[in-house]
Amino acid sequence: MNKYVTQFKGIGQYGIFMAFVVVCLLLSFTTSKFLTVSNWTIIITQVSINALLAFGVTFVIITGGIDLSLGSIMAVTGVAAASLAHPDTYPVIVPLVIGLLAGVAMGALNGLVITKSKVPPFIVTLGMMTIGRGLALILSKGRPVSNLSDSFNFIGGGNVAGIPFPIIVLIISFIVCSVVLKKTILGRYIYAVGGNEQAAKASGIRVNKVKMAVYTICGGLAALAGILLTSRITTGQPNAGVGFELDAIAAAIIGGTSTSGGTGTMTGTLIGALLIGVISNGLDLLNVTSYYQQVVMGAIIIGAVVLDSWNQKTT
Amino acid sequence: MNKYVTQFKGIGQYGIFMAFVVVCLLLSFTTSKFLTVSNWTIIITQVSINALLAFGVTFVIITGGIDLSLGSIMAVTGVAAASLAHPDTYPVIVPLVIGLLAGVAMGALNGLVITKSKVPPFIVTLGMMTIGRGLALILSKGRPVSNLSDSFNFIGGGNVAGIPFPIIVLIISFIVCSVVLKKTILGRYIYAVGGNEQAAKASGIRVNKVKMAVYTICGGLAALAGILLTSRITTGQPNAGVGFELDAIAAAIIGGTSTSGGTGTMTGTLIGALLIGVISNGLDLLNVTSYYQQVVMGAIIIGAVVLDSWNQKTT
Amino acid sequence: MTSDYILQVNGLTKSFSGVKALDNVQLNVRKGEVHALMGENGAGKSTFMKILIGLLTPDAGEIIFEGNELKTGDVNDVLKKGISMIHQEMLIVPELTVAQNIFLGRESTSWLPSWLDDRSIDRQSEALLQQMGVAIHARTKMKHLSVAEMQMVEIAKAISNNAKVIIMDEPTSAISDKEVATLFNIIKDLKSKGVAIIYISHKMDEIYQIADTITVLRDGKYIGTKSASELDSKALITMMVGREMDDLFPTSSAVEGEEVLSVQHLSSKGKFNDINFEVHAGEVLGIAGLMGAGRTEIARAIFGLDSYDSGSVFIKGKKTSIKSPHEAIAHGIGYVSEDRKGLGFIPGLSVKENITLASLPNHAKGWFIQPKSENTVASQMINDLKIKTTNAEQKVRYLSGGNQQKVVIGKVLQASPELIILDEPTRGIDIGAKFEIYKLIHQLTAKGIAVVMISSELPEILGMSDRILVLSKGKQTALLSKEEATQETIMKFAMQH
Amino acid sequence: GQTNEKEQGDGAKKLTVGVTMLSMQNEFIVKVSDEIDKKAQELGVELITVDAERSALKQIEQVESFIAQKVDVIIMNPCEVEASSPAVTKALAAKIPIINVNSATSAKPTAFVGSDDVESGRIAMKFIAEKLGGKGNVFMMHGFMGQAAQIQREQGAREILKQYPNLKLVAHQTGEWDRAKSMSLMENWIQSYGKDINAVFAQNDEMGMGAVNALTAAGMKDKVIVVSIDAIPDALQAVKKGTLDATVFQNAEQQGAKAIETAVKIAKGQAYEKEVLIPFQLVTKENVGTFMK
Ligand SMILES: Nc1ncnc2c1ncn2[C@@H]1O[C@H](COP(=O)(O)OP(=O)(O)OP(=O)(O)O)[C@@H](O)[C@H]1O
Ligand SMILES: Nc1ncnc2c1ncn2[C@@H]1O[C@H](COP(=O)(O)OP(=O)(O)OP(=O)(O)O)[C@@H](O)[C@H]1O
Ligand SMILES: [Mg+2]
Ligand SMILES: [Mg+2]
Repeated sequence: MNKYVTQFKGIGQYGIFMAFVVVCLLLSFTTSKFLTVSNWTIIITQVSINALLAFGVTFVIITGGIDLSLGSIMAVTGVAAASLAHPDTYPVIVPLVIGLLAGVAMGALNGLVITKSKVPPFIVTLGMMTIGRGLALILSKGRPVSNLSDSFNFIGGGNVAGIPFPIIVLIISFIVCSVVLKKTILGRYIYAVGGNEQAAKASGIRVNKVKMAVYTICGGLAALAGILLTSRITTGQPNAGVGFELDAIAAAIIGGTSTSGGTGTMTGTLIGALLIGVISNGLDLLNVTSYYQQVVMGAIIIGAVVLDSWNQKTT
Repeated sequence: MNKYVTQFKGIGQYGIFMAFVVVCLLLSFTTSKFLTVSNWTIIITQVSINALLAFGVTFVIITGGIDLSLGSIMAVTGVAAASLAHPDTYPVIVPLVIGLLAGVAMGALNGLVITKSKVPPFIVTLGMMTIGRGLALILSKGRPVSNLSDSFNFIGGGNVAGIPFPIIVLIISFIVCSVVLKKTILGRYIYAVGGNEQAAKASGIRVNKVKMAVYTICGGLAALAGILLTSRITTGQPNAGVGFELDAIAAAIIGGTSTSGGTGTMTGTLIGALLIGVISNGLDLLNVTSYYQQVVMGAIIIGAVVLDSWNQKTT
Repeated sequence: MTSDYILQVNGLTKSFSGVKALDNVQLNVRKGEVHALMGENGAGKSTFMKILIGLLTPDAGEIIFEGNELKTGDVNDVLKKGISMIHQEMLIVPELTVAQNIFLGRESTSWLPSWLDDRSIDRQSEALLQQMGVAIHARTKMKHLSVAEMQMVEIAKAISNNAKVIIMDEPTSAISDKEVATLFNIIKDLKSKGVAIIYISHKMDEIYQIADTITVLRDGKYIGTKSASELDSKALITMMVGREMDDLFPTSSAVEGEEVLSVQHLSSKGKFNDINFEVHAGEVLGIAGLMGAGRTEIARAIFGLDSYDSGSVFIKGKKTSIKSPHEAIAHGIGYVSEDRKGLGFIPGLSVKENITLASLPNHAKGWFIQPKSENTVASQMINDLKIKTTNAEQKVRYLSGGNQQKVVIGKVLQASPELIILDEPTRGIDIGAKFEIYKLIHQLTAKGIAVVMISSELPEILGMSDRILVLSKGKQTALLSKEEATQETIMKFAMQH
Repeated sequence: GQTNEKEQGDGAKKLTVGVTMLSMQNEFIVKVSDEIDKKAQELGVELITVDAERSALKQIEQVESFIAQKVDVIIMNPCEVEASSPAVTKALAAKIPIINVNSATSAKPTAFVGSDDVESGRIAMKFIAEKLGGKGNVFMMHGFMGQAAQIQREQGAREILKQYPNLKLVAHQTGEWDRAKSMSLMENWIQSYGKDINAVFAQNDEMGMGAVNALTAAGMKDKVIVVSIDAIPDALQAVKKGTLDATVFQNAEQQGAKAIETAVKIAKGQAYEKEVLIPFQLVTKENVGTFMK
């Protein structure tokens, strides 16, 4: 009986998957352009940046936190990397590493303030959002940093065996994040801290270290997303990524991560990100006028999650 | 002795007030223009819109929810009110009532979906944010609605006995919201639902009704803010209020409302909103260059809350 | 002589916002002994133990473990050195499985240093639980367990740590006699291996069954340490309470009135089946059964917290279909849940606010709460139930476990019900307060209120009930009169199927 | 000319044009878009119009989607000079002609229709300089920092400021293109600088109107010159009333019409102009009548 209950929940968890399938089916019937290889390549490439952010923020939300600074971290990373990625200056590894380090450092700073001061993550990362945006503008003097090397631009624009490089990055990140969450001690501690911080503490888990880890990872993934973005638009934009954090958080929550902490999966988050991507793509394909697009987009997202929650109730 | 402890807690709760005083003192020393009646009249007028939103969202956050649709509700309200407020058409009460009803309806819809479907408030109100923005654009055909009657423009721009009307609205709203939260049955239930929803239910509280109430009130206050804004800038802007929800939520959290629900006060929220307003005003007075302004703004907000949390630890 | 002691605590002091919870407390624990720590609700026992395990830091004092001073405030270090603890308020992670909870912080890893090997912990947990004789699946999520099952998992967790000192803070508050017996066997086994147990409980009989030494705290102060054999229960109570106590079960003066509640053929799939009973005004109906018998589920169904599949509930002869606690309260039903943290109180609200929560409209004019009326009933309840709190404005979060329970009872009483369902009402309540609650139950019945009392403590069931309903695995196996009921008959029916 | 309407001949198969606009929440852009719509209907062209919501990334994705849908021509109203460039490169690589309307990208498109934003900054600041007789304190309100229009309008304004050494730029801040934000900013400046404010250059009309509101409320409007850019109806009204001293007219109708006309020409293989520059015009009280309908 107990076993039965646990297994059932396993499917229910991906209830949003059913909603996703429904949306895809609807789109396939209404536009012939939807279910093509080229369109799906585009969808997944487009989704990759939001998905990377969403993976990072999933870790954070499972611990019961939130990260609003993702978009700004992307901008700082992008500007930093771009200024080192002009042709014939440094090898491409330099902007990559420096960019990633910038993101990791900002994430770690978030974690440090949150664990040392007990200021709510919402405020700390909202502050970091503003600070980061300012830093990106200062670093770039308010101007886009362009003229980037071909090897740098390959990251966001290139193909390997016909597969766009961002898709490859997405797949690898998904596997790594899933493994970290499900198969490692850190992952277990992340669930424990979010599920019951007191219990985690009483079990000898160093809660602050776990929190430091998730914000740092989240910063690192935001940096990766920032580099992808910069390379894709071949410019380091100080105002890149504005509002991206909300989409990333939405993807995670649509995918079943609860803001009260303790639950969530990377698969769910991936489906959440894909759902948003597919709706946005579909509405463009159907040529829905832009004002109505927003209304429809909002309604479908709520509808999909309602479908999911009904689904979970009946199981 | 016991009384002593409780009193101490009473002040500790408003620890952010000390941080606010520190920021004000610093500004008074650095610029002589800060501590003048005319400057404070302006600060409070500017703060009034964010404060109204923050009062509404404080109710919501205390129940453990969140509302991201505030900015969009403002826009819908503003556009709806403005299109009925042209000179020599309807009496000024018509745009006011219709605008308020629009906000109340959107808030109630938020509440309805949240209580009926069990979809997380984050997703429902994020969806409503997108839907509302679309509605505002549809209603206004993407164009600002201008040419408003003088009586309508008085709401945001007029004075009564030398006091700007928005300040009067702010004070009345603050008193009403404080009283509702502290002195009425609804207020008590709001705390109970956020503090422990299951226990509240087991105490006979109709949790869904309480949630409906807070989202509806929040929508109404957002509508009021939307009308103030529209009247202040003498146009109904379909893209008004973008990002205002984050500032409002920040004000509430800075003021001590916890996102995990069950705690928060209107006084705290008011101070939170004033703190943000004062910093923004001060940085303009000091003419800090705009890139650095963002960095300083973020740092001061985090700093103030850190100060607050230290303060609370020591008491 | 000192080498004899595995753990020595001296001069331990701790205050919360100026109020002293512990004042210069001491404790000396020998290897292989069961050392009982006794005291009334709010005496400071849990605070003391939380300091030992490193969850709280003391203001002053030293802790010597195996001859070395123990670093305070570092749980991880304390656990590694060999002290573990069963916490009074269950510290579990609901979304993780039973095995994952048992091995939290001590995960098995395989080929990579941080690569989880969940199969190994599943296997070990399964074995451990089987050895303890509890039928809990290692891969069930913790949130699907009943409170009693959670407590068994907590016990499993603490003993699986191979600790040299195990602190048990009210380990039996949520389990029934059968599991208590299991626990005592485990304790005996641990003792023989030289493990020291610090045991906290408000159940006197337990103390005399297993304790070797008893240390008593009162109001955060150290009162004394005695060998269990040289301290009889009267003297122990006097040490704890500071005065002598009367008989535990007061006599009732209630006369049975008309029927208040009648339950007919009540069934809920997988929970309980064909339940029939009625309760009269002025009567106490006890419900006994083993852990998981379905007692709580019946109470929840009657109170409108859960729905049921078939059968009917009559209140004063009128058939009702109660679908929410709101309706139940309107019908004059009150419910004190066994899960006080989950369903009982609002931690962030004050004692006063919790007490009036279920009856707020009675203390309001229109929408507005009348502070005077609220304050009056709150201080009355605090007096009547002897709730130990700094004042009525104190947040319930900061009360000791037993006092939180009293607040919950106070809240339900305030709603002036005609029928009260008490689910494990004296869980975690000290002996003095228990007497107060028993007295209160009789006061209620004397006023013509009907009482349903679910309890896993047989003496309590026997001492208080006019009739006793016995359940086994969701089925009703007996409805005994006061005269028929003995410990043996109840146990017989509770295990029948 | 490898598109498939060749076989069916002219008019048999409608031309499909993909249009991606910077932001449909901007009144000026909406006007351009409306004009494209209107003209497209006249010319019998099918349009797919999408809103990039100010995100260059989104814009690139939309162009990618146009490519996948095999539209005949793409009209792009770029979000960014640099960041929207990959869209141009991608379209050209897929052999789909792309026309930039309103503002430029660093990658060269098939054709460009629009005006040079730097010029608008020059015109506005020049008006201030002349009004103040080359001497006085100037305040500048930026758009959203780092966006192409902000950068170029600032650049133009600063070019003129260099020519007038006695014209002092006392303070400049972002008003984020927003009327409410710029109104608060102006109020704060009034507190700080009071009577020392001689002129305000706002990089769009929304912010200009915000400044006018604040100055009017403070009773200072007649002492301070306010100039902005875009010539939205509100601003034209204000110029007529004399509250806004000047705005710079950017011809939305012409930009939209010329863009779709050029697109059709390209698709049909007719001759077309590679660069259609539509001049800015200064709007003051004297000539405002000609801009109002
Ligand atoms: N965090 C806290 N803040 C303020 N007071 C506290 C806090 N924790 C405990 N107290 C107070 O300290 C005293 C001791 O509490 P403790 O929980 O140790 O009692 P206990 O002996 O375990 O009681 P019980 O038998 O009811 O579990 C109580 O008066 C309680 O109200
Ligand atoms: N949420 C749940 N999901 C799955 N099973 C549950 C859930 N809640 C309770 N159960 C199971 O239902 C059975 C009955 O539980 P219940 O709490 O009614 O027992 P009880 O008789 O009150 O005993 P006790 O209170 O001593 O645990 C238990 O076996 C428990 O495992
Ligand atoms: Mg205790
Ligand atoms: Mg039970």
